[in-house]
Order: sequence, then structure tokens, then C-alpha cells
Amino acid sequence: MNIVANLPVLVIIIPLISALLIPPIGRLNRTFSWYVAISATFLSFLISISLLDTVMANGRISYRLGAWEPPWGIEYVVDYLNSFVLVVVSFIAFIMTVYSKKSVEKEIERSKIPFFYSVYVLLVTGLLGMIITGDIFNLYVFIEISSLAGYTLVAMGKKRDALIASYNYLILGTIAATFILLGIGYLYMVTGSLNMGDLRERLPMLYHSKVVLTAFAFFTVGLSLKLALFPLHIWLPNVYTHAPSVVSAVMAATSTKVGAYVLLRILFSVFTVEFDLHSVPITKILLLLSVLAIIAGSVLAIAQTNIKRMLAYSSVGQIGYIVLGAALANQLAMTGSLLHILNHALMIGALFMVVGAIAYKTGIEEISGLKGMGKKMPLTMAAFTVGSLSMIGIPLTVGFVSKWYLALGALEAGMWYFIPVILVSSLLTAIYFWRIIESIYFGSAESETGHADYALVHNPHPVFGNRGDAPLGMLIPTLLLASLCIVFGIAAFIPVSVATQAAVMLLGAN
Amino acid sequence: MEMIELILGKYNYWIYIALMMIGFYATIAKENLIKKIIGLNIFQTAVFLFYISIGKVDGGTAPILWDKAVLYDNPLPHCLMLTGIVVSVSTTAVALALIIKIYKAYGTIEEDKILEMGEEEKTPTPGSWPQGSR
Amino acid sequence: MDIIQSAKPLYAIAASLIAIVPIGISHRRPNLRETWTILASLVKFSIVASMFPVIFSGKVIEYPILTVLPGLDIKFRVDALGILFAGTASFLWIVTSFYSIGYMRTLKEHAQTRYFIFFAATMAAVVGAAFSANMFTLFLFYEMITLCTFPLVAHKQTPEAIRGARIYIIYLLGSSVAFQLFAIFLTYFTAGTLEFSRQGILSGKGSDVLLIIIFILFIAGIAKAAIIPFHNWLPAAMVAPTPVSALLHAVAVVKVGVFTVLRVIFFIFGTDLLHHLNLSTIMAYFVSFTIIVASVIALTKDNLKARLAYSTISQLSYIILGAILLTPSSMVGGIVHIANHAFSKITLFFCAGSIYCAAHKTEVSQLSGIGRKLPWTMTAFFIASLSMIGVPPVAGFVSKWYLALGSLEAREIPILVVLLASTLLNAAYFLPISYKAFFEEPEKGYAGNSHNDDTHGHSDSHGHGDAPHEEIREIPMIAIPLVITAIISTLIGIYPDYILSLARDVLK
Amino acid sequence: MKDNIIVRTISRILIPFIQIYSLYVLAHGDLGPGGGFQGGVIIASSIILYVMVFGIEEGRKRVSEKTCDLLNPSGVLIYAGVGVAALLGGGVYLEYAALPIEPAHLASHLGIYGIEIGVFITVSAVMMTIFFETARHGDD
Repeated sequence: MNIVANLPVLVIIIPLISALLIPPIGRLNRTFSWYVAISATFLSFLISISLLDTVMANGRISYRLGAWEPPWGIEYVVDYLNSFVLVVVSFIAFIMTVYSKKSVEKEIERSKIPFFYSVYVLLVTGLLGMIITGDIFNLYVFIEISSLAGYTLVAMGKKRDALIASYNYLILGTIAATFILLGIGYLYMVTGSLNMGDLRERLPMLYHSKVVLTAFAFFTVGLSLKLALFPLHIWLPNVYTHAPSVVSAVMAATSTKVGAYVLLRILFSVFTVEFDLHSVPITKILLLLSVLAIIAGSVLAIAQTNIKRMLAYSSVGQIGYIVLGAALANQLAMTGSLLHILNHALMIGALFMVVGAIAYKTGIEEISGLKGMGKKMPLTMAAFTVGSLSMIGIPLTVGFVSKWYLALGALEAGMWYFIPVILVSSLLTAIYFWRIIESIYFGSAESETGHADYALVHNPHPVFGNRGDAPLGMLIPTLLLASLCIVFGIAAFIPVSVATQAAVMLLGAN
Repeated sequence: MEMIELILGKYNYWIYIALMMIGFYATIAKENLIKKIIGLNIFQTAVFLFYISIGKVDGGTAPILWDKAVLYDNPLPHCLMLTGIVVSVSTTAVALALIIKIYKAYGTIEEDKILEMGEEEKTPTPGSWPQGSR
Repeated sequence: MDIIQSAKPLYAIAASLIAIVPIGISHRRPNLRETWTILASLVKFSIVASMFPVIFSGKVIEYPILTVLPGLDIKFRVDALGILFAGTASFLWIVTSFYSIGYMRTLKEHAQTRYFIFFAATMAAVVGAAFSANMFTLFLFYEMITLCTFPLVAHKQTPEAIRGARIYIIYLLGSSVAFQLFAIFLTYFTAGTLEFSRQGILSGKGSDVLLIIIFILFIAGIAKAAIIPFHNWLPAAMVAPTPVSALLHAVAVVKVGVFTVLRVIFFIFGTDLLHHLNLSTIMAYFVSFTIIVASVIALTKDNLKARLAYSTISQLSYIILGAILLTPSSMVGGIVHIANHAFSKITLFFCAGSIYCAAHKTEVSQLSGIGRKLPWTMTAFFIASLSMIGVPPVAGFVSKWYLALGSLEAREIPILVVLLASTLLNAAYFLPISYKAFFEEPEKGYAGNSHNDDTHGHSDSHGHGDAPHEEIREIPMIAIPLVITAIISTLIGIYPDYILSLARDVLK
Repeated sequence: MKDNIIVRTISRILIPFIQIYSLYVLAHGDLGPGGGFQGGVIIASSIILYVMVFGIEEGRKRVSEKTCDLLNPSGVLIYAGVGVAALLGGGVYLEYAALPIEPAHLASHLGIYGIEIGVFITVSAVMMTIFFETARHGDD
């Protein structure tokens, strides 16, 4: 067996089989399920790295399932774009699995833990599948796999509100997926092909066709729902708020990112830039929506009192950045957009992990409860600070790198007026994050006495109910993601080199 | 004349559109959670009909390996819809499971009543919503 | 111009950054912790000082660190302007360290470890800003200063302090992100580089309108320079402990702001381009407005620190005025004023802190007769006020002289009038303080029992309120630093050649 | 319906035939109409019929929850296993020709059967699970 040649399918198969093995193994011993999950995600991550490496060296990889020729059989394609996203998603999934052990033990009923991990790994499988597949119907199947897994995971939240959130997510998610299915149907109707590469060749002569336009409309709306672009974001805040901490973290860091990736894939890989720019006003619509998303997401985030909900609205705004870069449709902006997929995954992942750690130690989810947390959980809060600064876009953090590219892209496109949007949103971001930073480090003295903190000086070891950081199993992954926010902010050339090539490829030489 | 041909000749597409709209309407407008799911099912089924219509070839037979089959329908959309049906069933299953849980937690499956209860009641009523070890 | 590769600028920055670790570790042993601070400040200054001869010989030290993105390098370059600023800042850090120790211990402040840690971090950023070779590096350190000084401003953690710190961060972070970053984007897009160059990188690129917009964005974005209407953060930041106010106003924050403005004027735009764009006159009148208005506001302030704050706002605009007039003398005047104002203003703040520590007085009206109790402090205060007013032989005279010359060279008589008017105003708000302190009879029953000091939240439990008849006297740890800075201030005024030649180097 | 003798008798007779028929449909999966999916639904319907007639407790004795839980993933595992077997045989995923079976033309048939059996098991188990879970009374 030639392992290297089969890596593109192994990256899917390994988590898939593991997901199926977890329930029976979990019957033997519940803790085993975590070990299976972590080895599966770790292997996927390794394979993704190796795929990225191969692609950087040799270019595009095509893998034919069942040895059928591409237009007929399902083809898995790995190129600059999706090997990059693949690494991001599998890495986050792996880190989150490490993190999940303690958190899940606390938040999920013991008897359900094997099922949790089974569905969790299935979610990862679905996401990886969405990324790697080169066949639009297969894409639909993977979208549904990941969505179904997502609905289930969300419903495992502690409060009963989680059920309603999950239900609404299910309704909207299914409508979105059905729209995508319709889009696929219309494309198949006129081209007779389901293969993305094949479609790209066949579609240009049909660009005047109303059927193609219909298909395009269905795709755009369906995918916008999936990635929670502004007016279609209503499912997202409730889902992120009520889902178990790990699930919020994973979904915020990966699900919407993969949705964004698929949108890019459809807009620029199945259709072409010429089509997006000249045949339909889609870039204009997306630009408008992304600006609305950026501003509205930030403003709504300021209004929140629950920290998970605040991060959820913040994500809505950040998704706007990704779409903005894509809709500007030039190389710099596209690079920024792709970078933001990585960067936002790191930032929001770290932030949600911190929130999960706080919930683990204290059960606090309200912003007002965070006062003085900087002394109780110093390292966790340091991670939060780094993540927040990165969100604001302070130089030498990843947030700055994506904003830099997006701003230059806007200038390149001659649309300087998007820069104020980016900057204003940075300011709004600063407001809602600084509020928390201030509260966690300086908050304890905001009480009436004015010198509540004074006692701490003379009593360096005050007794807190839950003093100390989160357990190492949660702390290390959190700190790792937070430090990556800085590492990739300084050594930005590493992701940039990949993202630039992916952007060049997406925008196409033709 | 052309108009009539458009309506009658492609009746299956018109049915698909009608079904889809009915399903979509039910999904959005109904208060009862089960009815919403029924709407969703109709919505999805409409899409299946659409696919099957795509696959139909005039005068074609069933796509079976058979000596007399010269002209046969495109089997691919059928296969796709087999998958679509599986997805639809799974979605329905998850939705029904959710609804059962919702009923246990809220005592109703009417959306407006659930929203009325809303978030004002932060903690679930004791006993009715068994949850994990805290 | 010879370029020398040397890691010295990096070491200078690292000296205080590394010191954070031992300071943090030895938080239980204050003496050891303070030793580290002093040690770091000495090491830092000696590294900076060791670069002086190289710069004087007309060479430039460069040290690239890394390339974050194509076009975005983190790179250090030490030139005359940078070394002037860094030298001033790192020297004053030594003095301020001693002063801080005296101040913090006298008042038994809480969270002293945090205070010293962020103090060191701020100094690293200040020197980093001084040595930046391009706008990106400068912006980086600019933001770092904002973030690192936030805990210092909010130090007391009273609601009032938090509110002040919030205004502080909103102004500084807000303007830099909204305007300065925008300007940097536009600059990079127009010029293709952010590297400072003596000729200016924007000349001959982009339309005039665009360049004017960039200039306006830069000026609006550098709120640290406290040009009206971007000055409100400075009085708000007065809630900080006095050594921090001294640091903010004399060295770190505002000077970095002015320094950044100078960098933009000289190295991004270049004098020729500014001439061409006719920006200099408008800008000159704009900052003149700040000079006069801030002085007038200072007159109305009874709180000593607030008065000093508005004085700072007005004095900073001198520097910018000197630079923007674009004549040789005025530019020299502006540049030397960086150092002159630093030494004089830090003396004034040290004095304010000394008065607060010794007598718990914060208002000017309470200072009657205090000169007899605190002779050293009030003498230093008097000398520094003279410098502010511009009386020879103190440092301030040198800069004012060159500024006046410059305004004549530029044939801007109104500017000369502004300078003279502001001198009068300076005299009007500084001299009464010294007069009160030395010649007025002390209020009855003032001895140590302050009536009005609860504005700063220190009326209780700090060991002073319960000893109403404690004698007011100089605290050596506090008095010595301020005497030193006052002496240096005078020395610069008497022997200005050294600093003037450095300023001329900048313009070479 | 437990007391209705006609229903009981008829279903007793019918259920084996339904199950045989489901296997027949399964066996035709590779070349004719039919296959694991349809077969799986048919066999599940026989169980559902049994439960409807004889009651849920009786049904659970025949197909316990544990059985369903085991059958659910095992079907998909068989599916994936065939694919992996092809990998091990040196081909690509799901390349039946690469299955280590002699002669080669049989490999393709057997591969498809393997897949169909996997689908059959999973579909039937899922159908039964859904039925049991929704039919269960509110005793969680």
C-alpha cells in the first residue's frame, strides 16, 4: 500500500473510522474514547502538514476515489488553497481535542462522553471533507455531515436554551444545505458535470444562461447562511452562547472558516473572477454585506453582557473581514482574506478556550463576573489579553497582518473607503475587549470602597474560592494558540507565502 | 401557445416549485416545531423531484443493463437523490430527537410559548431536564 | 554617511525588557527589586551613551531585526535625532527610578511590582521608538507605549483613576488606530516603503491632495503630541502617580508623540515637499493656536499637576512649531527643545510630587509659605519655571532664542508675537507659584493636615492622615533627583553647544 | 394490537418473507435495481411491524438497544473497511479491482457486495433506532 499516494483520502478516512469506533470502544472504557479522538485528529493534522508540504513542492494533487476518471468519479483535490485551510482546521481540531478532555468531563454527562467524541470527530471529518473534495455533490454530503454533527453537539449544552438554539440552527442549516443542493442541481442540469475542475471549464460558455445565474444565486445564499454572513447570521449567537465550551470553540474557529473557504471555492474556483466581477454584481453585494457585517457585528458585540455571546457577535464581524477580502477580488485583499481564515481561527479559538477555562473553574459566563480575574487565573488571562490585542489588530499580532493586507487590497482596488471601515471596526473591537481587559486586571477596585485592592498588597496570598489557573490540559493548548497569535504576527511570512500562492491561484492567470 | 407549452410541458418543474414554496412557507410560518419539520421535509422532497426531473430522458427506460435499453434515463440524479434521502432522513431524525428533548424541557412544542418562557427562566425546572454531573 | 552595523540599539532596548523578569521574580523583596530597576536603568543609559561618540562622528548605526512582511521590517537605526531623544529618556529614567522609589515608599503605594515592571517596559518601548528606522517599527513602539503606560495611569485603581485611564487609552489608541494607521497604509501604498529617509519618501509620489490628506491623518493620528483638539488625554492622565506623570509628560509619551511628528515631517515628507505643499504656514498657525490656548487654560487651573499638564501641551507645540517653520534656526530650536523641555518639565513634576509626598498639597492655592519648609524643592521649581519661561541662563532660553530667530528667518512676525505672548503667559502662571511659596505667609493650621487631598484618594490609611502634626520636610530620595535635573537644566542653558551640534547633525 | 389474533397470525407468517425479500433486494444490489439501502429499510420495516403488533418490550427482546448501537457503526465500518482493504491491496480508496481477491472480475462484485452489506446493516439499524427512540414513552 502506498501511503503517500493515498494521503488525501486518509485524512478523511482516519477520523471517519475513528468516529465509528469510538462508541463501541467507549462501551469498554469511557476514557478510551478521548484517546481515539486525539489520535485521529493528530493523524489528520500530520497528514495535512505532509499534504501542504507536497503541494508546496510539487503543486496540485488529484486523488480519484475508486479509480474513476474525474468527471465521473469523485475526485479529491489538494492545492495551495485547501492544503492551507486543511492544516488550519486539522490543527485547531487537534488542539481543541487536547483541550476538550477536562472541559467535557465537566460539562457533558458521563455516559454520553463516548457519543460526544464520536460526533465531535464526525464534525471534524465533515469539515475536512468539505475542504478536500473536488466534487460539488460530495461537498454537499460533507456539509450535511458536519452540520448534523454540529446540531447534535450544540444540543449537548447545559441549559435547555441549547436545544432551541440547536433546533433553529438545524432549520436554517438545512434550508442552506437544500439551497446548495438546488444550486448543484441547476449546475448539473446545464453542464452534466459535478466535478469542480470540469465545471470551471464548461461553465464559461454558459455564463449568459439564466440557469447558471439561478444556480449561482442559490449557492451564494446557501453558503452565506452557512458562514453566517451578516443578515443571515441570526443562528450563530445563540449557538455559540449555549453550546458546550469546546463546541463553541471548535465551531467558532473552524466551521464558519470552512464555510468561507467553500464560498471562495465556488466564487473563484468553480466560477471565475471574470464572472464574479462582470456578469453578476456579486462582489458589490458581498462588499456591502461584509461592511454591514463588520460594523454591525462589532456594535452588537459591545452591547452584550454574556462573554460567549459577545465573542459570537465579534465572529460575525470577523467573518465580514474574510468576505470583504474575497469580494475585493485582488491579490492583496485575497491574501488578507485567506490569512484571516488562519488568524481568526487562532484568535477566536484562544478566546473561546479561555472562556471555557473560566467556565470550568468558576462557572462564570457574564462579563461582570470577570472582575479581578487577572489575579486568580493569571496565565489564562494573559492568553485572553493576547487574543484580544490580536483582535484589535495591534502590530506584531496576527490581527494586524490580516488588516494590513486587507487595507492594502482596498487601496489596490481603488476603494480606500473600506479602510475607515476596517479601522472603525478595530476601534469598536478595542472598546469591547478593553472593557474586559480593564475589568480583569483593574476591576476589583471598582467597588465602592475604592481600596478593595489595598488589602491584597498586605496579604499577598488572599484566599479565593477558585484560585489558580485552569488545569494544564486546558491551559497548555490555550497558551499555545495565544502564543501562535504572536508567532504568526511576527513570522508572518510563513502563512503569507502560502496564502499569496493560494490567492494567485484563486484569481487565476486566465 | 408557447406559454401553455411552458406550463404543461414542464409540469413537473411547476410542481417542484409549488411544493418547495409550500414547504418553505411551513418551515418559516408554522409555530409547531413538528409542523416545521414536516415543512422542511416537503421542501427537501421538492428538491428530490427536481433532480429526478433532470434525469428524465424523453422516451427513456429505467437505467438497467438490459438488451433492449437503447435510450435510458440518466441514473446519476437518482443516485444523488438516494444520498439526498439519506441526508433528509438523518436530518429529520436529529430534529425529532431535538423536539422530544425540547418537549421534555419546556413541556410544549409551540414555538411562541417557548419563546415566551425565553431566557427569563435561567435554570431549568427541576427534575424535568436531567443534565450531567456538575 | 557611514552606516555601522551594530546590535547596540537592540541591547539598549533589551536592557529594560530583560529587567522585567528579575523585577517580577523578586516581588517579595522590594530592595532587591529596586536594585534591578536601578541596575537596568544604568545599563541602559551606558549603552545609549556608548553610541554618542559614533553618532557625533557623523555615522549612523543600523540593525535590522526581522522582516514581518515584505515592506514591513523591524529595524533599528540610530541617528542624531534618535540618540538625542534616547539619551534624554534613558538618563531621565535613572533619575526617575530613584525618585519613584522615594515616592512609592513614602506613600506606601500598592502593586509596586507591577508599577516597576511596566515602567521598565515603557522605557524599552520609548528607546525602541527613538531608534526606529521606519514608520512601522515606530508605530509598533508607539502602540506598545500606549499599552504599557495604561497600568501606570490606572495605578490607583480608584474609579477616578480608571476613568482617567479610559480617556487616556481611548484618545491614544483610538487616534493611532483610526488615523495614524490609515496614514501608514496610504504612505506605504503611495511610496512603496516606510523606511525613513532624510529626503522624505513621499516626495514626487502621489497627488498633492493625497499627500495633504496623509499629512492631516498623521497629525491627527499622533495624539501623543497633544495638539489641541487631541489633548484631553493629558490632563485626564494626571490621576497617575507623580513619577508616572513626570515620565509621561517629560519623557515617554508626549515626547514620543512629538518625536513621531518630527519623524513624519523630516523623514516621511521631507522639508522640500512640505514647502511645496505650503503646509508649513498653516500648520504653524495651527500649533500657535495650541500654544496660546493651552497657556490660557493653564492660567485657570488651580491644581498644580493640571497646570503643569496644560503647560506641557503648550510647550510641546513649540517643538512642532520649530520643526514646521522649516528654517534652519527654528528646526534646531525645536529639536533642542525636546531635551530642554524634558529636563525642565520633569523637574517641575518631581517638585509637584515632592510637595504631595511631604505636605499632601495638590492645589496651587495651598502652597503659601511652603518654600520655607521645602527649600530645595521650591528652588528647583523656580529654576525649572525660569526655563519654561525662557529666561537665560536656563535651558529653555536656548530653544526660545532659536525659535524666535527661526520665525524671523521665515518672515512670520505673527509667530514671533505668539512666542512672546506665550512667554508672558508662562510667566503669568509659573511665577505666582514661586512667589506664593517663598513670600506669602503660610495658612494657619496647615501643618500636614490636608483638607483637599481627597481628590486623589489618599486621605486614609496611608500613614499620614493620622499624624496631623508631622513636620513637613524634604524627603532625600525625592529631593535629590529633582535637584539633579534642575542642575542639568541650568547646565544645558550655560553650555548649549553639545546639544546644539547634535541638533544640527539631525538636519545635515 | 396484541389481542388481535388475525394481525398476530398474519404478521407471524409475513415477517420471515419480508426479511427474505429484503435479502433478495440486497443480493440484487450490484447490477439490478435494489441494494443495501432498500433492503435495509425493508428488513427494518419487518422489525417495526413486529414491534407494532407485539409491543415494544417484546421487540426490545429481539433487537436490544445494545444491538442497535453496535450495528449502527459496524455497517459503516464495513463500508469504510472495504475501501481501506482496497488501499491495502495497493489501489486507491474503494478501487474494487485492487481488492486482494482472485480472480479480478470477482473482486469488483464482491467489493460492491461488501459495500451493500455495510449499507444494509447501517440503514436497518438506523431505522430501528429512530423508531425505537421515537416510540419510547417519556421515560428518559
